[in-house]
Amino acid sequence: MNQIPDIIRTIPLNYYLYFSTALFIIGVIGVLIRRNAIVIFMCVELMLNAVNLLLTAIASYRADTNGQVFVFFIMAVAAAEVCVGLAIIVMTYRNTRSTDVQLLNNLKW
Amino acid sequence: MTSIILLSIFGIINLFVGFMKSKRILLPLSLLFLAVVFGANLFSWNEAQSYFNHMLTIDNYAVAFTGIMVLATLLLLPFSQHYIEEANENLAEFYSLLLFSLVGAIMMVSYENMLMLFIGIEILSIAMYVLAGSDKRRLRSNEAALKYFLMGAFFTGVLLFGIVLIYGATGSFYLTDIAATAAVNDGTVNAMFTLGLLLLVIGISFKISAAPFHFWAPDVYEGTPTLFTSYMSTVVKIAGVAAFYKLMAAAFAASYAAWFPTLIAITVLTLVVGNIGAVVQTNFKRMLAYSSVSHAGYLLMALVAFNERSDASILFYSLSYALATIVAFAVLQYVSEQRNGDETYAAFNGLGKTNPLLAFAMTVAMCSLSGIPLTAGFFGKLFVFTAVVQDARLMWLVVVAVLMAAVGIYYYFKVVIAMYMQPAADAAKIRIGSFASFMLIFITVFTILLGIAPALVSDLL
Amino acid sequence: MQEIVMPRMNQDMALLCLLIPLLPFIGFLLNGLGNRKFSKGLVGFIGCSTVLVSFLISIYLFLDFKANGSQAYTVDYYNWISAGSLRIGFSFLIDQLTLLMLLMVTGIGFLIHLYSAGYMSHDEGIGKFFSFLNLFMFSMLLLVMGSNYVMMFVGWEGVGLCSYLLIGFWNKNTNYNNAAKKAFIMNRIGDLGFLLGIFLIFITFGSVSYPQVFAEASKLTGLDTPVMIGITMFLFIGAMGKSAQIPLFTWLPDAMAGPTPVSALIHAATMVTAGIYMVIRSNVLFILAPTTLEVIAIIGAATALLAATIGLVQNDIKKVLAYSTVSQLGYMFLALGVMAFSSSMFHVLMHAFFKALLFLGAGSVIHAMSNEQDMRRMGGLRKALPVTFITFLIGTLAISGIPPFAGFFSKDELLAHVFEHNKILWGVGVLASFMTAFYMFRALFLTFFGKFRGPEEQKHHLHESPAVMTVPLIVLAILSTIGGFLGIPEVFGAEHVLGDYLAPLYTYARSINPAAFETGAVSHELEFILMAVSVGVAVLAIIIAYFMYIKKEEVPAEENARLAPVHNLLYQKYYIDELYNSLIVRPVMWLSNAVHRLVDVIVVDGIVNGVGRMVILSGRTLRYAQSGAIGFYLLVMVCSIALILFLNFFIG
Amino acid sequence: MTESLFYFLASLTLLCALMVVISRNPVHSVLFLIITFFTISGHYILLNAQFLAAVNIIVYAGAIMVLFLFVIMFLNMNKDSESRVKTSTLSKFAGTIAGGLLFVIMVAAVKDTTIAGYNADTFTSQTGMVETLGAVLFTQYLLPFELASVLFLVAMVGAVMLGKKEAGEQHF
Repeated sequence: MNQIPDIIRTIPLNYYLYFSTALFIIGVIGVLIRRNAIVIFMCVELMLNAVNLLLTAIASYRADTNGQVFVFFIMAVAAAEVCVGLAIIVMTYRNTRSTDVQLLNNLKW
Repeated sequence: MTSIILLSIFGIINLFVGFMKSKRILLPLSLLFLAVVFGANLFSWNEAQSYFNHMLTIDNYAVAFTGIMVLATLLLLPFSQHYIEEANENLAEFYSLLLFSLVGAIMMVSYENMLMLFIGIEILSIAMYVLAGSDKRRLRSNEAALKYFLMGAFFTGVLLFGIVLIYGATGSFYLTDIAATAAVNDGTVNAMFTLGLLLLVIGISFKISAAPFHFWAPDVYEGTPTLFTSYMSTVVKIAGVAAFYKLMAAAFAASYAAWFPTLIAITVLTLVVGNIGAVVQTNFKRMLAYSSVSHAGYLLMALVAFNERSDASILFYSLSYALATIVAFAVLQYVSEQRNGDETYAAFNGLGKTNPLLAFAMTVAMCSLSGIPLTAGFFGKLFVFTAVVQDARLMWLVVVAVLMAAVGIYYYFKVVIAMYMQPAADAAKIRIGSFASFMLIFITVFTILLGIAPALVSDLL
Repeated sequence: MQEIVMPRMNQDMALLCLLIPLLPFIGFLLNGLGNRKFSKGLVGFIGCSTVLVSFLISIYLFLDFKANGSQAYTVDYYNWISAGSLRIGFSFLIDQLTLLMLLMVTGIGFLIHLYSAGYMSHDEGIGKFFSFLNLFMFSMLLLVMGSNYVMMFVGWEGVGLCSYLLIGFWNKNTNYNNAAKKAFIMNRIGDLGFLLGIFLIFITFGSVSYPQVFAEASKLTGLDTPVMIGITMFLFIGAMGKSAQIPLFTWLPDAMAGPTPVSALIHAATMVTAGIYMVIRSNVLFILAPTTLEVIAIIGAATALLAATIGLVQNDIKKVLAYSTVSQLGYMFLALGVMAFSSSMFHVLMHAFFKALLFLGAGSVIHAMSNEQDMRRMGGLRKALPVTFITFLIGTLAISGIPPFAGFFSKDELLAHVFEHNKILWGVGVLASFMTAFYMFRALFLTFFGKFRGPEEQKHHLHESPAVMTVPLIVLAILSTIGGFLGIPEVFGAEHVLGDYLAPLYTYARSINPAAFETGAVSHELEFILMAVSVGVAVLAIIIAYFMYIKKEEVPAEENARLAPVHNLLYQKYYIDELYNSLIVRPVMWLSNAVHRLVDVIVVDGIVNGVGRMVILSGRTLRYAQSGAIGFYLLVMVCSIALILFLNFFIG
Repeated sequence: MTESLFYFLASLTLLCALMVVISRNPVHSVLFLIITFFTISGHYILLNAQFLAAVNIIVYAGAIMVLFLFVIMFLNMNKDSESRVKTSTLSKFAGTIAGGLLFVIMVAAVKDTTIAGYNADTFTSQTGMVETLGAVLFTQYLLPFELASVLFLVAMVGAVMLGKKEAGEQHF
């Protein structure tokens, strides 16, 4: 019953921290270098997943349910965000026929 | 708690009422709802209580900020008349989204758990992404929505990463637990804690458009339909700052040394960028966007001061700022609508002659925003500055802020000069409904009243 | 000094006190809201009568105050500001200084309102004008009556706002933007200082209310502590801005773009003396910081001299008066710097009389000349405008310090105090006084003597102003003549009415630094000599002016005959005069021009414009950062995050 | 064994995540993202968080990614859509450098931190099970759970409002 999973015993929690940070940063870089709104948005999802992963890892290591419940809420929020975000992207596409964010610079200065 | 429940229910009722053919009932109904919420909220005064396993606490702080935010919404809704006149199909959705987003805003001022903060921010933000793009066929509105959304989602990620790191370091999402852990460890638990704290500060700074995370604000404010810009720059900003202060006071008071240098740098940068940026604008709406950045700076000053006067100063400043901003955006909305969508200063030329009321309300609002005495804004600034100088070492911050306020007067008075000194290019009188005029008068009188008797509000907290 | 509790808390008195500022405010509301519907007469009536009633109430308060043993009291109305430990009441402090200022502000204010009713009668915006003027009165009264620094600041900002509004009143035909902008920036710098001073006072004493602050301050020991120097320097920076001292003085001459009554009321008689009022009010604090006082004295003397030299070459009649105002304000600060607070107040009062008179006289001239302000186009106006001429002459005599006119007594007393303190500053003061007499008489001669130099058709339009304008002139002329008897020097065996009256103000200050208030160090002989010197230089200046501007202009014979003795005496020394002219006057003129160019145009304007340009430039740069591209925004923000984290973790 | 599984999954995750960023075709990005989500679910299973692993696949890989894919198909973007205006190498370079810098700083900041790991005495392997989570979710987290419904309502109303066709609006 109270068997501690191998992974928790063998892998230090710090590794998960570095791993999640790396995943997070890949998301950040993706947001920075891509210009397609949809891909940028996918990279944001990547960032959120990095957060989820770290949260789950910490919660699992400490056998704390709170962290896992939080992940659940992050997923819910992410779903809501995707729903609105894609609606906005589609709406913009209708007007501009593009999802390239670099072309959207009427508002400036 | 009552306000949250009521607002959720009223939002749904509004959606259903939207099925009816006539949209005229929606505005009075929404105003009534808001008035009810405002009244119900007052019953919680001095009756601090925590709900649902300490998920949120409705104390005087929460009640006061809820009151201001509901009041602000109540005051800016009457300026949605043009939507009614043009029989906008989505009117019910607009009102519902505003009511729902208030739920998020209230969560942000009463949370006790990071999860509540996060959900509150998200409810508010998602509603704002939608409202920013609500003028679907205008490219600028689309652009504003997309920009706001992409950057907002990105910073949600940053904010969450901060929350997770804090959780990792302290093992809890509750503010009190975090504060307890931090206090034991001398305010600095470990590097992970500090990193999380800084990311959290950055995430919220983005939400309240503090420099250097303000880049979205001018563009989004300009592109968003004016009514919702007004909402964004009042309610959203107030909720953000109130949440920020609550976070710092309840969870990170012991870690003052860890966030103070960063926050003070952000504050100064915000003041400078907001004010200097506003000077060169020719578009009034964009100027107001920059000015709202600068006001975030003044609000942050009170936060930086971080003493027993901070909360009351933030409260008073928020109220004075909200009143003036609502008027500014409302007048802008009427003027630009009836002058071919012109949002530049030139659109206001000769308004003093054609519409003395609009011009006067605008003048009072500008005086209040720039902090001229006998308006609420003066005391807002005064309270913030006195809160800051409690710590004599922060005198230099006040010097910067006063200099920047001086710059502020320059650009705020540009519109006053345009209204009274420039000849009217288009002498047509701006039409405005009688209820909206009444609201303008009410807000103006309220602004002056607070400038004469600030004690009405300043000692609530 | 000031009692913290009001000895006679009396509802009627409280109401009366409140009415003084409230009436002009009502006038402002009435005129501001109804200016389209009211007739011009009604507008003028509302504007004047409210101020008149305030004046009458002030007189009543004054008499009542005297009758009740001159006991200072505060009148509390309500708890104005209350935020945490900061509690500020909306209350008035009625004491000697307040009452004196009240009488001056409302009295002269009323006369100028009356005059404006005539002067502005042809202007369309008269309603707006009177509402601004009344708003100004309201703010100014708040400034002098308030019992704490915050109320003073509110009034301070209010008068600044009105000044800003009124400078731009005729924006159509003036270089409005620059003047207003300059006034604006300089006053802001001053306000910043004042505000910081208030904050520092609040930190140091835990209160901003005068009685408490002064009571606390009097307990301090040790002069020249850094915090006191800080407070007083900040306050003085505020005073510099409002009272146009070096380096913040150039806005005042530019402010002459406004209507002349405004120049008289705001930019000469009342608002610009707010800085002096503030220093006298805070005398306890300043006594604690002798270093600041030294700085004040030096800056005052320098301003007096610099402005006087610039005044020598001005051709615009209002500019001459403006520079003379700056110069006289310099005198007042000089007196404050040597701790002669009462003398400074005396000069404030006298200056208010004669400078208001001079400005209104100039206004009358300008009115008659159909808005011509250049003295080179005037001349010989004394026949056409007899009343204006006589009163202007009295004003000129008064400002030049010719006995027995008002300016003689105040300036003499002031200079005597300066002499006691520092001989060099006294020398500077006398030199400035010499120049003052010279340029004032130059203005007088150019305007009223000689031949008319304007266009021919205008000559026929010349007319004396209506009674509504001349009556204030006459009243002010009488005051300028006899006002000086308020403060007859001791040597004449009379009591110094004003000095004795104001003495209770300095109770605290005296207890801190008794030495500063000891008088009589100057012997009577010396005092007579000093008087003789100042009168002598004034007369000399007048004579030189006479030669330069009347003699060389081939004045008519009968004028010559009347002035024959003087004329003959000097005629033989004519080539000395020439010599003087080329050796002294010319270089001085050249220097004065150069100083004007250098200090005024290059340094001060340069700094002011430079700051403005810098702001705009950095704004432009910021604009380019706002490129509209999400990618760029995010890049900058991510870099900022990286920078913040880097600084926090790896630096410090 | 488990250790190497961790390393394998972690490298796979990072690799796929990189491919999401690098792929020029959005459809490929989506597919790589789905693989990423599966590998992350694998991590969840390793961490004994079975419920989250299931939810992650259902919600993310199942619902959200399908939505993405749907929109991409809908907008007919299966070709390289970024080729019209060429992204400057400079901006890509700058973005990568900035991100890399941030990574180095963040890792360097926390590298010496020892994070409290597991406590063998109090550890319970039931944490990630549905009944434990459910109990917590519906007691302690009841309020946020209910308020999440407001969030969904907002999202729903918003998406419908933005997505629906108005009179006179052009068709796709």
